[in-house]
Amino acid sequence: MSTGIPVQYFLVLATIMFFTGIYGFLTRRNLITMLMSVELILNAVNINFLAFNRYLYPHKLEGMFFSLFIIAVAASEAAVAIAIVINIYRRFATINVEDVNEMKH
Amino acid sequence: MINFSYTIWIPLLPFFMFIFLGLAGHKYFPKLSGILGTCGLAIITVLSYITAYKYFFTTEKVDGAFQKITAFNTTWLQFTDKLHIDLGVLLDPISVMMLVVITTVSLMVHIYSLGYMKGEKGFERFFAFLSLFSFSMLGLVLATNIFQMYIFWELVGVSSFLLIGFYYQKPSAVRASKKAFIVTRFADLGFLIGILILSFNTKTFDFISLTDPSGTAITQGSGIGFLGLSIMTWSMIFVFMGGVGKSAMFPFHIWLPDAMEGPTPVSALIHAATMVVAGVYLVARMFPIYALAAPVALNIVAYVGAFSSIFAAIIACTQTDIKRVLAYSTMSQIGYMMLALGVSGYGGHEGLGYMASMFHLFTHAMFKALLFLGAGAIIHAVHSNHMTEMGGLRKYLPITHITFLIACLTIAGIPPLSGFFSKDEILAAALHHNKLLFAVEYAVAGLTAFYMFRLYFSVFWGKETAYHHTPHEAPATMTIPLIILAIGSVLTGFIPFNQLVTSDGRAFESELELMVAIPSVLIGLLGIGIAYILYKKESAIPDKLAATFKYSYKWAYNKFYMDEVYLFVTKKIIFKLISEPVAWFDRNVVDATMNAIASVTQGVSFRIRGFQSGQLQKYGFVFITGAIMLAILFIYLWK
Amino acid sequence: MISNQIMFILFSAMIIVFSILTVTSRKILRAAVYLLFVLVSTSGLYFMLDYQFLAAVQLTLYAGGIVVLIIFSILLTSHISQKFEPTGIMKSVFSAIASIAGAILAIITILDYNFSATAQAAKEVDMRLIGNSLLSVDYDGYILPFEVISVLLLAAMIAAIVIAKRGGPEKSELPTLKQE
Amino acid sequence: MDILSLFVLIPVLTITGILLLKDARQVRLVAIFGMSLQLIMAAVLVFLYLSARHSGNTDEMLFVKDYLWFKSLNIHYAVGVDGISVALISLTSIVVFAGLFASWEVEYLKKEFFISLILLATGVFGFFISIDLFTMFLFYELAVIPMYLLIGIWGTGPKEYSAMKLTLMLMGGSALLLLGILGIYFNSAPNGGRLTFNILEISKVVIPISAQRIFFPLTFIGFGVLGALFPFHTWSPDGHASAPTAVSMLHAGVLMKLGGYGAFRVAIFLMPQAAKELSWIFIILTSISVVYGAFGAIAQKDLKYINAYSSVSHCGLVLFAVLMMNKTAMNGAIIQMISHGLMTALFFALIGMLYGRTHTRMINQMGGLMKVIPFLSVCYVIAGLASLGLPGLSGFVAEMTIFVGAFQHPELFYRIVTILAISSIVITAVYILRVIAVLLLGPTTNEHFEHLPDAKWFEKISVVTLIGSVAAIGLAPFWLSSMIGTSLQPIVDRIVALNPF
Repeated sequence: MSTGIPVQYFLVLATIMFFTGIYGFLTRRNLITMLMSVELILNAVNINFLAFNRYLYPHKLEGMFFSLFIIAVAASEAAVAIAIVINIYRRFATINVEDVNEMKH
Repeated sequence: MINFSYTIWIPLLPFFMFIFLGLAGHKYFPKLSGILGTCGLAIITVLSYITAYKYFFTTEKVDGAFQKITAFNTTWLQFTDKLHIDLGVLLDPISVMMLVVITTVSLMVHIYSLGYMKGEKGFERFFAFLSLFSFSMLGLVLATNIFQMYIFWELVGVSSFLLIGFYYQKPSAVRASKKAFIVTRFADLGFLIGILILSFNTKTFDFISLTDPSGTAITQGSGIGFLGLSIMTWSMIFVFMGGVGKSAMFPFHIWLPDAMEGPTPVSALIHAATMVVAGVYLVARMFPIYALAAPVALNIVAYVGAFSSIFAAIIACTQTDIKRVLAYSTMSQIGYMMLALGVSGYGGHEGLGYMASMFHLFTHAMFKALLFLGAGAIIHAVHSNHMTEMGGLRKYLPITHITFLIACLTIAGIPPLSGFFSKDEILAAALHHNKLLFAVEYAVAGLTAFYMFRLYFSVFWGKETAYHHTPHEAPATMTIPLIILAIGSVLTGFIPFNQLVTSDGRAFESELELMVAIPSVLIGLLGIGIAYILYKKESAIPDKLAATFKYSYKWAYNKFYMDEVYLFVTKKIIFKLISEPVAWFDRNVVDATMNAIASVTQGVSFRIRGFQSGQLQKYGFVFITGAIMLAILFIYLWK
Repeated sequence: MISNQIMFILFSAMIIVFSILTVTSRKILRAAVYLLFVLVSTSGLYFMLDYQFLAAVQLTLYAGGIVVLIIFSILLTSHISQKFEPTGIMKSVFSAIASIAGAILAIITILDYNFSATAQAAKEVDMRLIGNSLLSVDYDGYILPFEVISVLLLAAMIAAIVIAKRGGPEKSELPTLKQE
Repeated sequence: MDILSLFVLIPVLTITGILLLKDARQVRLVAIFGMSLQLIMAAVLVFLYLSARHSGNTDEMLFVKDYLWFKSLNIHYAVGVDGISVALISLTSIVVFAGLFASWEVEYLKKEFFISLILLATGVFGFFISIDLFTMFLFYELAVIPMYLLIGIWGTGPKEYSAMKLTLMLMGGSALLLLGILGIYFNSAPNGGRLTFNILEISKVVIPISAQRIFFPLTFIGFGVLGALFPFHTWSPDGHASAPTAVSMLHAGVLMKLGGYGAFRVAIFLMPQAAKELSWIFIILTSISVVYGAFGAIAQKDLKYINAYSSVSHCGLVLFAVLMMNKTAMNGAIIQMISHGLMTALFFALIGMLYGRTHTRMINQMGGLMKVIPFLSVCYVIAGLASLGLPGLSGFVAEMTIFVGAFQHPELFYRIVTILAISSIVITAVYILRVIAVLLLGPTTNEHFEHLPDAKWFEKISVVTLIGSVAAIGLAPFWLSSMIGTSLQPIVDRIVALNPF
């Protein structure tokens, strides 16, 4: 299905997605939206893995399994992160990241 | 050879007495300690007399000369193979003579103090200090080496400090003691440097090898030069600086008048008869080096002595505190002794000045102690130091009056009292050496007679003064020493010093030189005469004279403003210009630099701490920027 | 061929547009929905790459699980209608510069690099193979990562429960470290 | 039997004993018991040492014990003493003993106080017995650390500031020192072979001169900071002023001696060539210390500051003499360490006691105390006289040995500098007498002071111990001087062999 599309296209797409995620991570103030940015980043990585696997090493499955594991990790990460967010919300009554700076100094 | 090893007990006995009285006296026998101290001193006086007799009359002379005998010697501290401090007893004519002087005067002072200090607070402390002083002074004169001398030199300094400050609740006494110590300490610095230079070149501290006229020390030392003078000369000049301080010569004399704040017996013992002549003794001790290897230094000795004697004599004419008059008189007389040493040569008749100096030291100790003790008796009776508050005391204090008169005549050089003989020898020695110094000493002789009789007439004659309570003669403990010393003053002039104490230990002939003696007696009489006219009866002439020579009088009265100069140097220069800036510098520059280092570190760390803001996104930003930078660096820039 | 390319362009466009909307939208719920779109489009890409299983996982886990989780937590912590304060100009500018620079750098590198594919035949990815590989201890097996992930998931589950459980000191009792 | 390790073991056991105590009242008894034992041990050590020497044992170090500790770096726990260490160990035991009696009345956190104090003493003892550079450094640090607590917790005035300053400056010194020691270590086998920290082994080889030039200044300044080398002395006034009595005593009396001892035993002994080359710089610095400290003391008003500056001056003299690198001057340096240790401990003890009564240390607020508290005042006068170098007390012996030794230096420059340093004795006299005059003599100025109690029995023990030692050295210096001199001989031989004059 992927014939006619060079691998670079996928990689460029993933790059753009990745840096969009980065941008979001750096600018969003809300912890949940930051979490979403992280999901974007992970997705971009997944795309890369799969593209490489498909184009460069089609006889192997490392890329795919890695993506699979990343999805698993992302899921657990999301679970824990959201638990933390809820806890923070309880404690500080906000999930604005700039107000949560108890770790300062 | 006669065994002199017992002489070690002469200094040690007072030392143990000091420890004993100092530790136990206060608690257990405050009353008895005076008697104990006096007894101890009496024992060593007897020992000293025995030693003197044995040394001068029973010890065999070698080659017609008295030998230096090391009666006892032990190494106290080893520096290098050759340099070591020994503690020991060296007997030679001058040390034996000093033994006699010190023990005699000290014994008199002890007896006198039994009466004078009776009932004072700290009676036992006083005697403990006196014992300490006797110990140190005896150790000083018996020293076998120059470093031992320095040790005891410091110890007499500190005993003097303790005794001047005996009335420690009196601020003036405290000030005076401090001043005495610091001024002499400064001079001792010179002494120490002198010792170091000397020992560096000769590699020995020992007096016998240092002063051996044919020894290596003297023959080698004149070689190496520095600023035009030989090293030996330099070292002798520095050593003499110590002597200048201790003997209150110009310019280190300022402590002596103030030292009169101490109890009067102390003034008699330390600041008239014994400690202050230590400088003379020091020069006499090192005399062969001065005479043979460092003539320039010897000349300095002569001029310093001459200047001090006339300087002090002029000031003495204007002072009104009797103890201060006596103090300046002491300074003047020590100037005489210094001068005598300075004009002396080594050996035979050349050494007349040396002999004269020692002779004068001896007689001076007697009559000056007598004068001070007499002054003490007067003060005891009148409760004042000031001549202006005295007058007509001859009726109340007959014994004091007679003995005081004898002392005054002695110091004025009236024959046949002892002062005449010794002063005459000095003048004769000066005449042969240097006419200028001779003329100066003539003037001083006249001045001396004048101010002593000024003192005598104003105190015992002069105006009739009303006293609060009738002055009465002192108790026997005080008058007996006066009488003994008066007898001493009269008779000691007949001791044949030219047979006993000479520069090279050999006797030489000397006779009275009438050409010198007659004018000196005349000038003495002239001084007495002037004093008689001015002060016998109450008269206005002195005030008029003072008014006529207003400025000179004022200068002399204020001791030529030497105190002020010193005050300026210490307060303004040392304290304000050195110490306080140093302290300021330390706090505000050195310490501030250290603190600045600390603050910079702290400041930087505060800055760095700002990075740790807890802002997750800042961390992220820095991380990502950093990663990108590194990527650029490693991929594109760092090929 | 062409349809492929059209599909790719469509998916990429959706991904890029919705990604940007996700990170810039000022309403949090909308952001979540945009994220959902991105994830769905991504799974479309997976289909294009012939990884059907992964695409399915992506759809169920991401689009179904995580996004729902996110939306739940949004509902728990914010008002749906709540609008964010706009991000500080400086912050967004600097972040944008950093991101764009990074992106350009990466893209240049990618375009510069000459990717060379192997000539070996592609492996057919079917469910059986995936299952065997995951549980195999052979050279090609992934049993160790599989176990690790399992443990991780378990740990995450417990952790999420522990963290989210009510307890611990209240805010007022916290030591205040902000002195400076 | 390993007699030297007992000097570390006894304090450690004492500390353990104190830790185990339930009753705080017995703390000082245990502490004093332990430290008295230590004092006795020191006396035994002196006796054993002298009899060993007397029986013809001419080894450089006696009672040597060596246990391998870290094999990979060749670090040993190696101990051994010569006459110098023995003398300094005796000094330490005396000062610690007196210090405990002087802190008899500490009530606040008594247990911790005595533990820290004895811990400090442990470090000092360990330092003096070590002949392995690494162990030496370890004990050195062990001695410095409790100081921070002792000043910071039990001090007076701006104690946190002073404690911080003191510790940081000493730590800065240690940093340089560590560099220096490592430098020595890595150059300890220039001809191949195993690197070593052992001083005796290093002294058998010659460290390359290029390395010496780098590491001598580091080591010397490192130790010099502790020995109050100008311009690194400023911790001393603040630190001493804030420290509690016993700590001032120990610090000025003993800890500052580590600097002098180390400078001599490590810096100069191991690197004599660089020492000779660079000595002129440090001679200038130390002469500045000597004179500058004395002038600084004149302008001070706080008793402890006066004494701190005086310590700067006296400790400067130690380093000064060490740098003269001849036997007499070095002998003088060691005697000066001991003499200054005793004397300054005495001073600080007395100042502490005065402060405990009058609650001020400003001399212009006091006056005429001689009449009120004669015992303490007389002791103060004796301490003062010892400090200004009165013959018959230890200061004189030390200073004269230094001056005579220093003046034997063949180069004129050194002799002239010596004369400058000698001039400090006058300045010393000025400030000492000033204090005595203002503080003790004269009329009693403040009527609150009319009824101050004189010394209590434990204070008397403390003071009399110290005065006794000062006077003993002053009256009979020969045995001490010859004990040190014998041990100095091999060291001087090495220096002379490497630096033919």
